Amino acid sequence: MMADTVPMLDRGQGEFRPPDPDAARRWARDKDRRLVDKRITEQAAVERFVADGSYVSYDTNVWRRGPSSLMREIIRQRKRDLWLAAKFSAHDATLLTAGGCVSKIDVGWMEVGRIITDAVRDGRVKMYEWTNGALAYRHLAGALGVPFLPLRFVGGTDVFRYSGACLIEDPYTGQPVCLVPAVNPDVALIHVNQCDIYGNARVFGPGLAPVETAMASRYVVLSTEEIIDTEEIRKHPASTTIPYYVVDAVVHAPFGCYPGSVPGLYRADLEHLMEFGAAQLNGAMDAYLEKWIYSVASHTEMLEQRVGLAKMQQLQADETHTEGYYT
Amino acid sequence: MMADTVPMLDRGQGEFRPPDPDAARRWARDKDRRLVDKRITEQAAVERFVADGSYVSYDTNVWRRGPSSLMREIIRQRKRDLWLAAKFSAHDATLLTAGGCVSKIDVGWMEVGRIITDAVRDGRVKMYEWTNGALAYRHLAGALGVPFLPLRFVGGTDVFRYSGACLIEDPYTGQPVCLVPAVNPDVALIHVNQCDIYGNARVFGPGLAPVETAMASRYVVLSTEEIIDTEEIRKHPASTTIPYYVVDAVVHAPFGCYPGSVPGLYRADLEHLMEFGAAQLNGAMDAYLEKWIYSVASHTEMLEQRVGLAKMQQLQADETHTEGYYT
Amino acid sequence: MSSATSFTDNEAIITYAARLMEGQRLYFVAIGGPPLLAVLLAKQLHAPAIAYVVEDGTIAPEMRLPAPAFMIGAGLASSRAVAWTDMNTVDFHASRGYIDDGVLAAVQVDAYGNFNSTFAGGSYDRPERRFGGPGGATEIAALCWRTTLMTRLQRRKFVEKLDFVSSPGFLDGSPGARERAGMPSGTGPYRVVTERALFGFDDDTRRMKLLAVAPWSSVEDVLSDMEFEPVVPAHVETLEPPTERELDVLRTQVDPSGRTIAGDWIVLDDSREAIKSAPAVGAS
Amino acid sequence: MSSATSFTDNEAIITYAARLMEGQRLYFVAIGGPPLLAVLLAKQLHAPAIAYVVEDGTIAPEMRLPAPAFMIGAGLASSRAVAWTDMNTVDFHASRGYIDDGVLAAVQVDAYGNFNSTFAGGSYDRPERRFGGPGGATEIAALCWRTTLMTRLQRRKFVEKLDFVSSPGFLDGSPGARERAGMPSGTGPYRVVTERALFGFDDDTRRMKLLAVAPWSSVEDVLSDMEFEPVVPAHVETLEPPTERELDVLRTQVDPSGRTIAGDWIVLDDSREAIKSAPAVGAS
Repeated sequence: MMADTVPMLDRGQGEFRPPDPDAARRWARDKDRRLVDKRITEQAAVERFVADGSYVSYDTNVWRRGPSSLMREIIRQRKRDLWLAAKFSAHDATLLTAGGCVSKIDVGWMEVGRIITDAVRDGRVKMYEWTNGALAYRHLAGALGVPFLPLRFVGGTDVFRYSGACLIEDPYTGQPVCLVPAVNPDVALIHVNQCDIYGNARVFGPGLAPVETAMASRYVVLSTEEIIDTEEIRKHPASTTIPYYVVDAVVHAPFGCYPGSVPGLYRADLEHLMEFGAAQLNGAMDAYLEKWIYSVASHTEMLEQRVGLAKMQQLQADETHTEGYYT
Repeated sequence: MMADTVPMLDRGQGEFRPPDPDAARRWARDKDRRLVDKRITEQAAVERFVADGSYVSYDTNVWRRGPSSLMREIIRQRKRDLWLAAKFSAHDATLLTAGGCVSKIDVGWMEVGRIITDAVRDGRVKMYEWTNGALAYRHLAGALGVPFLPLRFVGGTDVFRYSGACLIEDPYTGQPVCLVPAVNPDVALIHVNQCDIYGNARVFGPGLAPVETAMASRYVVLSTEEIIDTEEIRKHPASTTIPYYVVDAVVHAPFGCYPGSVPGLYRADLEHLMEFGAAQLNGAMDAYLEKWIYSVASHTEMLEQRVGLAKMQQLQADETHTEGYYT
Repeated sequence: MSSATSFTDNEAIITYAARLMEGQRLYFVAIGGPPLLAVLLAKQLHAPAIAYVVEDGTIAPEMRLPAPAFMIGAGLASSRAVAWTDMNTVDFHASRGYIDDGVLAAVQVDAYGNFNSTFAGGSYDRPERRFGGPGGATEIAALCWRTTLMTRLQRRKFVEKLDFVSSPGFLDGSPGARERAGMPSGTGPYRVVTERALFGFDDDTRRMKLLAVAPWSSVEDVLSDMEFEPVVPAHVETLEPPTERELDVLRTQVDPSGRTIAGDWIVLDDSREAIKSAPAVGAS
Repeated sequence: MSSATSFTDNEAIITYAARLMEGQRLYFVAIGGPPLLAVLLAKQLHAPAIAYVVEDGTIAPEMRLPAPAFMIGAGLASSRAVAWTDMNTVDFHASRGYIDDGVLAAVQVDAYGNFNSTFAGGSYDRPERRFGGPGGATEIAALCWRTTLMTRLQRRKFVEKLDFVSSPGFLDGSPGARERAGMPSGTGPYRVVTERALFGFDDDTRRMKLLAVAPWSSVEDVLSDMEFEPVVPAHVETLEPPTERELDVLRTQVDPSGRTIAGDWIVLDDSREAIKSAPAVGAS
């Protein structure tokens, strides 16, 4: 039989965004349930839905099916003091840190070079230790509208000690089980393969946690390779990943993941990734940001003036594998 | 900051299958990970994987995309003392009760007539009060390999009092939150649209909880309308609902949901449903069971000798809506 | 719209429920039954933009009418949805606060909008009538922002004490009772729709409150068919009978099979007084 | 198979890890990196039936080789899978007990198989080197039945005390330590693979145990590159160097880009003594 209290066996000491399911419900309550055209520019989307200090969660990352164009716009608009959820991040966190946009990072995994290392050492950026799975799971808790979820990892590590997880005695089995707090980001940035003008979206291929991230977040900004007709959505309801009523903005962004890949559409631009890597190694990141972000007004302008049609066509031609995605 | 103990505010007094995630893990550990041909007859599947006293979870139900042929085989083999998870059940529970196979039912919703009412009144069948969502959620907990999950309903009702749920003070928000125990059924019976010989399965259309039910259960028996090539599975990995390594048996069962419908393939046989209803009203259920189950050796024989090709073709022809399922 | 002179109690209940529905809200209904029919009727009449989510995971379908006879087993009922998910997923959406209104059928209801779908009469262990259970009603009534109940006005249905509290209203009616039971704040019962009377809930006491009465009925008539006393305001509205147009759409488009709308006939004379007939064949 | 005379340390590590893999087991690897290459090598050589699950939700893919250069961003890496899911789903499968072996790269490891991928040197607040974090390693090491680690044998990597315990081995080595921390029972570290030595874990003490040493090395040589003392049994096996066939498949099929297999060269003379060369260009 169950006891009158549940022992709290251990708890992490890390700072974390406190869960508040009722507040998250109020966000949802106030959204428009009607089918309204949500298409806006990347500039308007970031102005409206990303504020200084926002907790930002993106999916996947700048290497694969991530909202690279939206992250560049965040840098272009010089947003400040963001708290990132780096659940299997790539060099996105480095880029945003180089742009001076970030002050806190919940870390699962991310590409780390001197820019992150220096920012941490100088105290400009504070890290909070989690894991990819723990962060994906915290988003799931947020998506379920519950304050926490139990899980069977994280315990016993320094990740646990530096996190917001806790260890309780399970009232059913009497065995120790960890809990992690839900996270409900201020804004989700998700790059999708297709969606309609209302935000009914399709994500092709394996992924990180696009559904959990969208469902957990206050604002949901989609960038999409392609805008399709709602009739097509209604013909194949099983293909929909995210329903319109959670979506706040739809940004049409072909090559939106560039320099990363959207599997089935275009390869990653390895030259560009090497250019980025070299810029970081050589302390030339300002020049990189100037060239690829500040000196161009938009994603489209970057594609036209920095990438070029020939390169874009080459990256598409190189992506010979479309099976399961578009065929 | 979090307290040293978590107050247990209230708890249900119902009997429930105690969660044991480590035992469920051992079931999984001992399954064959190789791609082996799992096709067997409905008779062999029920003999091997359904024992007297088994906790049985089926998905969906005898009215829509449910494993009707497997449930009839359970009655034919006169299994006893089963514990059913009636998470949006239909007249399946009535049928199995009429066959004398059932002693316990976790109730979300099910069709209830005099057979269930009498069985409960006579004490032959004991009910445990849950809801559709609570049962689907308990299966989810079982599928996640955790002992419980928190949720924000069930509390404050008599369902709570008669169930195995409890109410704790959430260590993160300090607010009351309910927990329900995981359930890991002994056997899942799931009717699918398509699968390969290894058990990589596709379920079309909205559904109850086929994924959670398969992932939570010790044994997973699939009945399938169609067996498809593994190459087809690998061409469209996004279409797979259940991966082979959780599946123990594949039973080829065209019209396996009869008299119910598999949307996109065939309509429900309303005449048959009325025959069933009349049999229950008139206390003629023994004759019904004799005609449809005991007097035929198999599902195929029932289709041939009791339903007939003309009726089957009619039910297929009547299912004019295939959009989103097969087109 | 010309008001009808004969209709069943279920037709009246479905019609009144449909009138409450608004195009900018998202509704949560079970698979089949009067609540789904009310949503379909509202979509055909005044609120075509209404979106609804079904317990089986169907999100915002646009089913082409006339509706099939056996909705619960018909793929058509899920057709032209924007997404097909599953039961847990739509419950998550409700838990997250995305679903505005739950609409549910109740067997028995009390003064605080708690309701019963488990058993009636006798005891829990030896019930006179055992029902199918709450199904999804408990989560829908707990997680949606507002809950509307549909039931007939009968003394054995509007009771002081439920035989079994299957699904939550305002529980004991005390402030914060739902929150103390683990439910989201700001949620609760909104309307109770019957064939003769429409109820809301008193903001202060959370007790059921009479809002409108059908012309052939009266406050006294309504109260005489209730075990508990609802709040009765000074002014009670008139519940206009179903119109010919409403019934026409309901009978020809929404439930052509007649399975769900069948019930006891209400026949009105010229002065809109009711002359009840015997229960119709197939009345539930 | 003729044994090779020159290969990188990473080639040796990947080859030895591949040799441990069995066709009837299900493996869990991160997206890209040496563990994935080891699985691909094993599938090409002795265990074509091996199935593996990737952290991104890819289940049992059958990628056609040669592998792409930038696996982490390549759709081809997920090709011909039996299912495409997501990160939480594959973690659920591991939590449920369906995934036999986690194979992971470690930056720093201790005597009980705990490992670090967070920072090295300095303090947590002012690290000398900050790494990318555990990624999925913590859940994989907690939830799979067995964990195999891949790392180079260096004194700064095999330490008495980790700078940071990112992912769990046997924790403090006491009986039931993992269970007390909330992890499933019957799980834990299985092998640690380096370019010169293969380790297991002592059944009684759960301390790392030397199982095999490369011919150009020795027990003394191995111990001299470890801060802690592993259990050293009376008999230590010989770790056969990579064969020409293994290296050929690894270099031409599994990592034709050479990005991951690049490392310090190990060159053997006729007596199979090592003559180390300078680090290769692009060594990680």
